[in-house]
Amino acid sequence: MKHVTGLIFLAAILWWILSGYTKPLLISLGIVSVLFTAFLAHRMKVIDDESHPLHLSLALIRFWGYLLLQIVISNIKMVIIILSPKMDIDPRVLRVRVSQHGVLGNAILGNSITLTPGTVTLDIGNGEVEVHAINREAAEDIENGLFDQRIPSDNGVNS
Amino acid sequence: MSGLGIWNYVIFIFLMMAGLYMMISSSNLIKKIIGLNVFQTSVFFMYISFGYVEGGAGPVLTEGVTLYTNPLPHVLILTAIVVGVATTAVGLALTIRIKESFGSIEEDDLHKMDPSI
Amino acid sequence: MLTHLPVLVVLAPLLAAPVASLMRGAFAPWVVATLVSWFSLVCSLLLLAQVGEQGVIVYNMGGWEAPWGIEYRIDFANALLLVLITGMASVVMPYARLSVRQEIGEERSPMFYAAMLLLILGLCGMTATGDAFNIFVFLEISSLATYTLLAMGKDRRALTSSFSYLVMGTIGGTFYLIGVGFLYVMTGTLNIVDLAERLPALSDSATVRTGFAFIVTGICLKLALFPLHLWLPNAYTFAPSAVTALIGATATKVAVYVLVRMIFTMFGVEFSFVEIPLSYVLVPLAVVGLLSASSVSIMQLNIKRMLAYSSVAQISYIILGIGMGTAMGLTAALLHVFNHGIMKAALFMSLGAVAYRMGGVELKDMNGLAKTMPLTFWAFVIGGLSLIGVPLTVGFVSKWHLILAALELGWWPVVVVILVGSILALIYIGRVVEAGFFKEPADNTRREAPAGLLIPLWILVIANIWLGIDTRLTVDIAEAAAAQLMAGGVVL
Amino acid sequence: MIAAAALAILVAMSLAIVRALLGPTIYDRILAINLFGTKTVMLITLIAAMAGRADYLDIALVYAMINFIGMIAVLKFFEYGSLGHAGSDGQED
Amino acid sequence: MTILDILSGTLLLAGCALGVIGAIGLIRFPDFYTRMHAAGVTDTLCAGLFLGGLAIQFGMTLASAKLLLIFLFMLFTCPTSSHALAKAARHGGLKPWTKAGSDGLDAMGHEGAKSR
Amino acid sequence: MMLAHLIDIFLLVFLAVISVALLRIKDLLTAVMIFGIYSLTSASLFMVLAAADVAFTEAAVGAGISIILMLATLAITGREEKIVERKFKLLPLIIVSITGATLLYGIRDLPPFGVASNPAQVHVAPRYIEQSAVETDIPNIVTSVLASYRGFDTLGEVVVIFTAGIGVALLIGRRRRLLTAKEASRHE
Amino acid sequence: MNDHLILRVVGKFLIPYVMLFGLYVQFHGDFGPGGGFQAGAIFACGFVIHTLLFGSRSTEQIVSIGFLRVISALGVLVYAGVGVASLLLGGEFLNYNVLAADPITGQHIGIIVVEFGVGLTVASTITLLLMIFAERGLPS
Repeated sequence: MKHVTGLIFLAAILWWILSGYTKPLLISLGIVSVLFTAFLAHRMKVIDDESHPLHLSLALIRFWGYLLLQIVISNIKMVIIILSPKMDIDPRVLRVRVSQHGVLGNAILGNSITLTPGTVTLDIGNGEVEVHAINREAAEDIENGLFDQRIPSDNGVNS
Repeated sequence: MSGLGIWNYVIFIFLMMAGLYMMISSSNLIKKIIGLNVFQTSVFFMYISFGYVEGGAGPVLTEGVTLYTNPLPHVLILTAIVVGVATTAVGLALTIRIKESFGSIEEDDLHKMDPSI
Repeated sequence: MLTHLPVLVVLAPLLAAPVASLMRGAFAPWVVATLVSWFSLVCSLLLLAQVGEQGVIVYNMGGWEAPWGIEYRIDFANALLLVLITGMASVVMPYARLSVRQEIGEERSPMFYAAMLLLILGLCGMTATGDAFNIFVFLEISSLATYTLLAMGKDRRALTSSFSYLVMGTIGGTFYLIGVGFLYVMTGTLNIVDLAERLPALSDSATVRTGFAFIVTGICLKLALFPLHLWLPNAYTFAPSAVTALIGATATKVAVYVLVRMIFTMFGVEFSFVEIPLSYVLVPLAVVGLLSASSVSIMQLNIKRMLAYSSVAQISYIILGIGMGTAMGLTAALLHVFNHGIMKAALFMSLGAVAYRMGGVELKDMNGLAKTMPLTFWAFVIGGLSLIGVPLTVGFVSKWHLILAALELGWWPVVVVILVGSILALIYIGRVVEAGFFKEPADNTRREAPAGLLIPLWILVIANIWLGIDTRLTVDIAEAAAAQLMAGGVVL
Repeated sequence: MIAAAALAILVAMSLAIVRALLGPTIYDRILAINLFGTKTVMLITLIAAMAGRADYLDIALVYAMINFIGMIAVLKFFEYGSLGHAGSDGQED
Repeated sequence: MTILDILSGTLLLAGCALGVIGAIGLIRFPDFYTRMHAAGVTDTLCAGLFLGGLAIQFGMTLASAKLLLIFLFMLFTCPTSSHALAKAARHGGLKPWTKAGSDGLDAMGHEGAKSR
Repeated sequence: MMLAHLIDIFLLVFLAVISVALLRIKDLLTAVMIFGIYSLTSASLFMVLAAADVAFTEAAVGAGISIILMLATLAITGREEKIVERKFKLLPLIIVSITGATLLYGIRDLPPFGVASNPAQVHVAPRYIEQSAVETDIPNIVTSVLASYRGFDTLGEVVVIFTAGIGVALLIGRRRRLLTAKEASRHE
Repeated sequence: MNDHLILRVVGKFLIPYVMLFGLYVQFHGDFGPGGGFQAGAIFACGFVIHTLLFGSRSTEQIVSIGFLRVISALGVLVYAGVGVASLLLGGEFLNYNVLAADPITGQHIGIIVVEFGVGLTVASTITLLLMIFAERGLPS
């Protein structure tokens, strides 16, 4: 029920952002729509800890800030690589053991690795992540557990 | 713009012809359907260009705007797009059936199997 | 309620199709489909009477008057066509029950009948509407239903033929759309009558001429005029019997009607036949098509295919009449539209009855049919005679008018061609009749088709003879319709 | 400013098309198409800004969505050869 | 030219520059995986900067909220689809390009699973 | 306004290049993907031409749904177009050339592009623009024309979609529902 | 190996919002671009994602093919029903003016209901199409 409430809350915000009308008809249609969506989503069983990690909200927001910084830094690195006349690339594939973060944590980890240029997640699961790195430096970042420690852990909730 | 306008139409015609050519010369049925879509889409461009008014706003009434583009072609093309998708769906369903019963979706192959096709 | 007749014709199948598609079993949807086609037939007959009393009927959809909204505009020509469509539907639907049960199966029946209703809906809509774009919408409804129905045949070649029709049909529809677009950009309207008022002033414009060319070509693809007919024979041959009967009798005819509407009402006789010498295109194509399709027809072993080619030939007669560009020619064309519909439906239905018993319609299946299935066979013979144009059948009436129209113009060679066409028809029908009378059947037991197939079939056969003898009804209406059409849309 | 931005987006789109046509592998093409899609989203937002119409942004949102769905569909196609396959992780884990 | 205009222009241009550079990378890089780094990934920041710049132009209205929404959506979907594609390529057996005569990679380009 | 022209030119060139590419590509999956670009580009073009509703529809219905259906079809039929020794087909080329020439002839007399006094802009459409606020009180003129003035067209359109659903269900719909016990229990 | 983990999480998160977006487009077609067709397609995209993530069998547990067919027929009937209602109230077919005492209110009611019918048919038919296509491709 917690998740459904969370969904309804987020959905109401979404509706408000999208619509922005205050006519009574549209407001009531909005309420109906949000409830209907929540009903369908409940029926589809797509709202759970995986998709609506309410218990991690705060940790997630903190993590996003950190992630944003990393994205900017590595984008700059990427730009330098692309624009340098002699492309300094030495791509490699590596498998790295990561701590257990649960399904959601793994998903966030995977996407974070992908989001920072220089590394792309090829596969993730079973406590291992397979990463394609564009050069040694990027590879070392991952090997040193760039995100690993900061992922909001989801342990005990899933898998 | 008038010179540019003509070039617009010329390119639409080029697209139309590319689509039509794909439709009638491709041997592969899916390519034919893609050609069909290209052909129809270019006709849609033509219609929308017909209703275009330089500097006109999109046809949603707004305060202080007097010049709008012509809404009628938009309405017609909305209909036509849906028709195009419906045709595509039926065509693809036929393609699947043809693949299942003949084992090929190449018109040349089908023709070899049965000259009357 | 009588003022709403124009929309009721279309509305009945429109409401019935979704309902029928949801039913279970084969019987309930069949009942719905049959009743609805009868209801539509009644509506169209009433409409025809109404047109006779009060002239052209105009119905504004949504209450918006003509150039802004969509109007339905019924005159003699559409009323006649509506009667043809709904009449054929009313006869084919009862007939369909047995053949569909055999060829389609119970499980898919509800959707099959829904598709039939959608086909009828599309054809009626195309006929009744007075809006050039609305024609396109309904054209596509009927086309989509046709593609599906044609593919329901048991032979796997039904699929490929349906696909090639889909490609050709879409090209035709899109060409029509291009043409309408060109007219729209020059006039700003989509209403046929409104267009008719505005086009004469623009007759010099290259754009309008191109629009004309695209509209005519697009429709000719749909009606299978000679070099554009390649999709038709296979499509008819492999489709289920009931579908062939309905489509063979109505679909191409409605396309002919649209062509007539475009040429005569929208562009006007002046533009179509004087400014653009349409006769020089249509008449040679019709002549070549007539002779070649009839000749090809003679060589066919599959009777359904033979009739399909004969359809191409018969369409050529109609185009010949239209190509003359005179009231007489147009009368003959409209008559033949109606009459050919009746006789082709009878022929395809009798073939369907043969297929029901014999499992095939090859020439060898016809051997000794006079003994084994006499009623079916005689129905075929009468339909065949009508196709040839023997007096006392409907085929004679329309051919006679066609010849008169040709004579009026002094086109002697065309008369000869028409006669040659009849002789060719005699040959290909004769082959079947010969097989039926003189060849020994593989199995001599008598196994007449069931009454469910025979009764609708014989209703049509009787109509063939009745309307062949009592020509007043059809000829009068066709003449009135031709007069209205020749006057163009402006005068209405 | 806006013009420069539009030009930059269009150039990026052109380069994406070049890559989509050159290939060499199907993955390269899809990658290029994905890039093209995101650039289209940006182009649409730009057009919306030019027209000063907030409601046009809905269209950009639809684009982004279609792009994403297309990608999942392609992945599904590659991995299972069928779009309706439940995959090795269905509802249950 | 207010300070907001300058800010928005800077963001826009930075975003666009990033987009173009990403596209150049798409052309220049030698194989699929490296291209993926260039393109699939610069995309997010590029879109972020760009949308941010536009949002400033729209001002504090619902339109800006919508732009934020688009950005969030892309933030979720872009890396996901990049990853999906990379994974598909990986499973499809596409071999990563390596620096010529590179250091002992196996057939699949593995460096061998290292534990950290 | 020059900016719109710039975007317009670019998009048109994209479309032309893509259509040529589509003709030449052998791999069907690539063709479908490239067609996806074509659809999305065309939707952008609609945006440039101020037809937001059409762009919306083309993006959602045209691009999205067609592509997914095509992919689903490819999953069944296989993705390679068979490489046959291409016999040069003259007839299609002739047909296409004639059609193209006719169209080129036809655009000679077209009214100038984008001018507000063109016949199409002064006859029927002004009523929609001027009166729809009074007659229907709906700000989006496209919606009011679509649903009210030309509501019958739209009814036809809905029927078209319905027909497509019926057609596809008839052609490739499953005959009998076969859910194994495992799958039925799976969703518990 | 736990396949497509990232995809699954993101997809599951997005589905409800995609559907809500579809509903938003449905009801705001009067004010900006959008309307029944677009809304139907977008709403159907929610099911499309579900099918892609969890397979068509699993989507069928949520909306069965039979149910979708009912809805798609219902949409047509809703649209035509508005027309019939206006017939019965003494107007022409689809003349919404007669639906309420005041023509403008009548137009509003008519347009909203009609668009709703469009949305029903389009959403259900597109989902139906996808499910039929996807199911056909399943290995038997």
